[in-house]
Amino acid sequence: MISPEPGHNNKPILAVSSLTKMFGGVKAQDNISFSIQPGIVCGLIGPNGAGKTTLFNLITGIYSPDEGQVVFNGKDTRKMTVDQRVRAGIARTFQHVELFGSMTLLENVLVGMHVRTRSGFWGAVTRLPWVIREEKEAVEKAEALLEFTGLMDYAHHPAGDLPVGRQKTAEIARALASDPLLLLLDEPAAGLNAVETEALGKLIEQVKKRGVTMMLVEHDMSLAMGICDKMIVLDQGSKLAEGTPREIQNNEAVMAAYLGQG
Amino acid sequence: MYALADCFRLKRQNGSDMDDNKIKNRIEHAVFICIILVLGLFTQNTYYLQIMTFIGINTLLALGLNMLIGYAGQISLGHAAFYGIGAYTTAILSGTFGISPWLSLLCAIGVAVLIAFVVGLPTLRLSGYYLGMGTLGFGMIVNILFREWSSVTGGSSGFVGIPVLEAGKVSFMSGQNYFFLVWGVVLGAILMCRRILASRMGRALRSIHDGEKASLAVGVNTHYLKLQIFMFSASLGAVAGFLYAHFVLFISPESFGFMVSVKMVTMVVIGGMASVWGALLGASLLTLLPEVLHGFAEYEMIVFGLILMVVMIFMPQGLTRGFLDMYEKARKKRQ
Amino acid sequence: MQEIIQYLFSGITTGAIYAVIAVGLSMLYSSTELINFAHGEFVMIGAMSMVTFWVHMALPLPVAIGCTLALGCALGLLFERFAIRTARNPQPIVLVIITVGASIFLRGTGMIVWGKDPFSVPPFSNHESLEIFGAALLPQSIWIVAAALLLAGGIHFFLKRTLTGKAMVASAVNQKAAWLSGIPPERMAVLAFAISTGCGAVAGIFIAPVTMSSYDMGTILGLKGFCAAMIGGLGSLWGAFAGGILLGVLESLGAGLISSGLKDAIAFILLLLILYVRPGGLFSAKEAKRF
Amino acid sequence: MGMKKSVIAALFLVLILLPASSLMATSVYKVGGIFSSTGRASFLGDPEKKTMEMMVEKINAEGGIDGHMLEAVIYDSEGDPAKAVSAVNKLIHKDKVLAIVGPSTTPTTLAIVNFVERAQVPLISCAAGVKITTPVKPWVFKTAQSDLLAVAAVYQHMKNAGIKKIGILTVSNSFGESGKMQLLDQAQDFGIEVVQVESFGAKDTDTTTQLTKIKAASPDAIVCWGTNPGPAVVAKNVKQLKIDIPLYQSHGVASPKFIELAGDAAEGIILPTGKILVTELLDDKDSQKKILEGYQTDYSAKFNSNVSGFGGYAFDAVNMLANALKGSNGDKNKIRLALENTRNHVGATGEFNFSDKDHNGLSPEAFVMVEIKNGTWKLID
Repeated sequence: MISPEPGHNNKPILAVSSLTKMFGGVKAQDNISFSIQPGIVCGLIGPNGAGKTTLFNLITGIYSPDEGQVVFNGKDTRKMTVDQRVRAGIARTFQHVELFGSMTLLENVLVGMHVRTRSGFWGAVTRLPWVIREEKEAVEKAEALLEFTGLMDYAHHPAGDLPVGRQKTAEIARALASDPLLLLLDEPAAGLNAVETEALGKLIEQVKKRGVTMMLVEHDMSLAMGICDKMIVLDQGSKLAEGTPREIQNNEAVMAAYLGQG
Repeated sequence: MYALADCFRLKRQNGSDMDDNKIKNRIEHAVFICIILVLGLFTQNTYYLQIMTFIGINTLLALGLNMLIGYAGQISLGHAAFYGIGAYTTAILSGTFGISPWLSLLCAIGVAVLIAFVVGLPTLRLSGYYLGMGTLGFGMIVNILFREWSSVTGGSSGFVGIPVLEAGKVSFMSGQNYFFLVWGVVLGAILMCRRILASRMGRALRSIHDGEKASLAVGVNTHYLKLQIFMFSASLGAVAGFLYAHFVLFISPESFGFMVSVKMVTMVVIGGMASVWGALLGASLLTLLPEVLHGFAEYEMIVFGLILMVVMIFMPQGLTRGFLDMYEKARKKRQ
Repeated sequence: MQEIIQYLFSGITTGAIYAVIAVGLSMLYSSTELINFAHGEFVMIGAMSMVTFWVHMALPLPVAIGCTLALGCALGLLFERFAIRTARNPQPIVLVIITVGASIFLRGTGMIVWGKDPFSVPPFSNHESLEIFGAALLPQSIWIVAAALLLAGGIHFFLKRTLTGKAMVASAVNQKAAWLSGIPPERMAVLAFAISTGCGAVAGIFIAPVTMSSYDMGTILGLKGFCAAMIGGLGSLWGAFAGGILLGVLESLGAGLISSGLKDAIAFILLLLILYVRPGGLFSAKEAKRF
Repeated sequence: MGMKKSVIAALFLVLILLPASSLMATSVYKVGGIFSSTGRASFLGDPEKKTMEMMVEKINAEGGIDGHMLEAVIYDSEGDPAKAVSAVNKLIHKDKVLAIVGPSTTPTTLAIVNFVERAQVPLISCAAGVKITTPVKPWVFKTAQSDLLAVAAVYQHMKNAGIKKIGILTVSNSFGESGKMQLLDQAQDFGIEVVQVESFGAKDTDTTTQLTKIKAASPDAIVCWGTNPGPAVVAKNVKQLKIDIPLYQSHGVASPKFIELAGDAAEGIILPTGKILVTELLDDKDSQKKILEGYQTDYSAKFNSNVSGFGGYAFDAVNMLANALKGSNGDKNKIRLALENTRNHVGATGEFNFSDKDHNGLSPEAFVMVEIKNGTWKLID
């Protein structure tokens, strides 16, 4: 429904400038700036506690920054609430799976579509034709997404009953349901075995083909190196390095940070 | 009955379980309507009709609160306030000012929804025990208002002079008429709740219960949604209050106090959270229990307290879930 | 002027009662994250046991207090063991209903044991009220304030300075980590419960002489205690103490200067204001939980 | 675990199936009773319930009424209007009683008035509220003195004592509120000015704030209108604040329990009471004395405790009902008419003279004023 404005493809989809966030005197984010071009996959790496998830939370609006700004698709997000940002096209997954456990997979994806549908209380009660139509279209779209992610067989299973691997994929399906321009994946491969990790890599490639820009936090370096077009390294709240995977691999500061940490 | 058979036939033809659910719901509604008709038409004894009418009123209360507690996962320990607001609004408007009760019903709903909005706006930002205490405080304040504003509410001696409901030539005085009125409203409320739950709004609501963090992250405006459901649940409370007021024709603050709020929560939790039929079961049990426990006389409180504790300790999901689990287990054992 | 001082004294008397109840509640919350809706009933049991042990059985005062305290702790122990720990799904709402059930059960039991009539208990020390600036202060009020201070101080010392106390706090903060470092969380919970209900009984012991005790006195006292604990900040002992005194004084001033009919409403209006403006309470550093 | 669950399930089934099948005996006169025998108003309901049970037993021992045995079906309202409604319908439609005694409180009575009127079953309430019998409703009677009379008795005493300005302190429940209304309404008739009006909660632990406020308005006397235990707290607080003006209490505390609760602080308190409290002090010529003595002996023998003034309401209600049942052959309208035509019935509470305009039938003489002296009651003329 929403696509990056055509002709502006060199304009970054996400521009973060001098972002700073304090938690009780500790700088969780210290003056971070970077930008991401549309259509790429950007890896976000760094040791534990480097501030990767905090950065995601700042971009999605769970936290508001003390200083600096996040510009998404040309718009300053400072005054936008979490749901307004989702509506604008930012979606995310979580490090620890946060599916709606008691609801079926299909329903999970339908909730993911929340910002793209509009029937409310009165729509639900009256069930006017447009509401029924909207619901039908939503279900069709959700089923298509499940097909796309290879989860169609589980559509009517409670999400909480699925194995972890499927749940991780299901979170991606739910996030895609909001037609995002930017998808933030927080450690999508954590807890997956080798086969699942490989399948995940393929899924991310396919999502990329759909034109969705992605940022992912990942510890599995072989996966990250394989799918990322660009990487940003954080350490103790500040940006350590930025560049192509190859550049990052050869960056001494990054080596030091990782080796120093052990 | 034919409709039922049709449903079964349809079921066999159609595989998808979305439709299966729809059919299951239809069967449930049909059975529910049949039961109401049979009970209403064949019960002659006013006492039993009256008990069933009270069950209906309590079911309405439990249904509304269940949407809030069971589905949205937000506790309210002051819901009797809305029950009272419904009752007092209609009592004052129709009793003191002589406005048609049907008009005062609309006003009662309006007042309750408005108050729910004003109170819910700040209160629903709290959670857990804080939300519990916030709603409890609200309930207490409203109850004190009923008691102290005696020039309008009749104070603690109660409000006398609530008119009998009438629609054309039908007077809702006899047990049977009122029984059907109340259960008609209950049926309407059940349908409404189920429609909401099956809709976009209902899914978002359930998602808050499962994980508010994720729900927020996928773009659900959780605060607004909670507020909406709080208002809906308040309006059902007000309708129940309206029905109570015009049934008993007398109201006093004691009927809407803290213990009534607790009783409402108990109905929801005992019956089974997040289940429409659980609300019905909970309301029935809590209405019938005192009648049954009457035999225990002085020991009634002890037994009541014990039952509450035992059910919650061993079946924290409520009786509906508890019994279903037991049934499943027994079936598995047999296989 | 003289009236205002009298209102303050009255407020402190009532406030100390709320405080001593709030301290027990807060203590339980800080070590188990649980709110016990039956707490008011333990206050009732404390007061009524004083009637039995001191007035009816004519035991010496210290012995009567000891027996009452033992009873309060023992009941708390049983309650924790058989109701709270057996619960399979300790969600807050389930625990709320269990404790509400327990409060009804205890009230019913109280009615059977002590009957429906109220009782009075003589004050601990001489009868004459003290006169300060022309306003009367009851000796028993001083007893109650002292009891509340001692309780808050004692528990504070216990939690912060003794090994068991520290273990209890650790177990509340992170049960798993505490368990890994060799603290048995179950024993900590049972201990916390026994102490908390003991506090409830102490509240009852000291309240009994200023007011009338009956089987149904607990509910409203318990609710006011919650308000006080919330106002001060759940989990903070000194907050609970200060919240209680503040609540009592404001109620008294409100009743004196505005209307006595709205006295009960003051507690709850104050509660709502605090929850809206500063959900963590006046004295708590912790943010109220949002998720 | 499975075992536990099934035991609980079984327990529930038993509970649900428990309602006892009611046996209908033909030659029995069934009468209903609704009292708040537990809950906040149990001090009223408990003695009333016991009295009714005792009376019915006694009437049956004496051969019943016209050869019919009496059977009392009594339910507990717990002081809750909704429970009272439930109970009244059960009595009318399930137990099919001929008449109902109770309930004990004004709100519970008002809640069921519509139902007895509709079903045309005589009701004799034991509650004090004036609203119950004004305006007169054909099927509703009451035996408790209205607070109207109690206030009149108090004011008459004040007038004689030359008291002009009073402060009033009432409990915030229906008893206190009804009392407050009467106190304010009748003040002018007796030339009394109410200078300060305050209230306290039924479970308040302290009332010094309200008393300080009243003291500041410098009245000649204080009237406290409430039921135990609140007024005892008030009495203690008055002593503690050294307020040195007469303290009047209501008939709501007219029981030995009050003296026990208030202790020394009860000394000098003046209150109106039914004669039941001071039976032995009554003049031998007093027509009520013998009846009261009989009631007290029976009650103490059966329940091993002293009577309270409140049980008397049920005593009178059952007696008048028994008289009305005679010759009625179970016809409810005949019972109603017989009740309405009760004249010069000397009961525990006073002398009843019902008419179609007065369904309470008591006169101010139903109250006597007493003062508490040396831990006991002393009659004031």
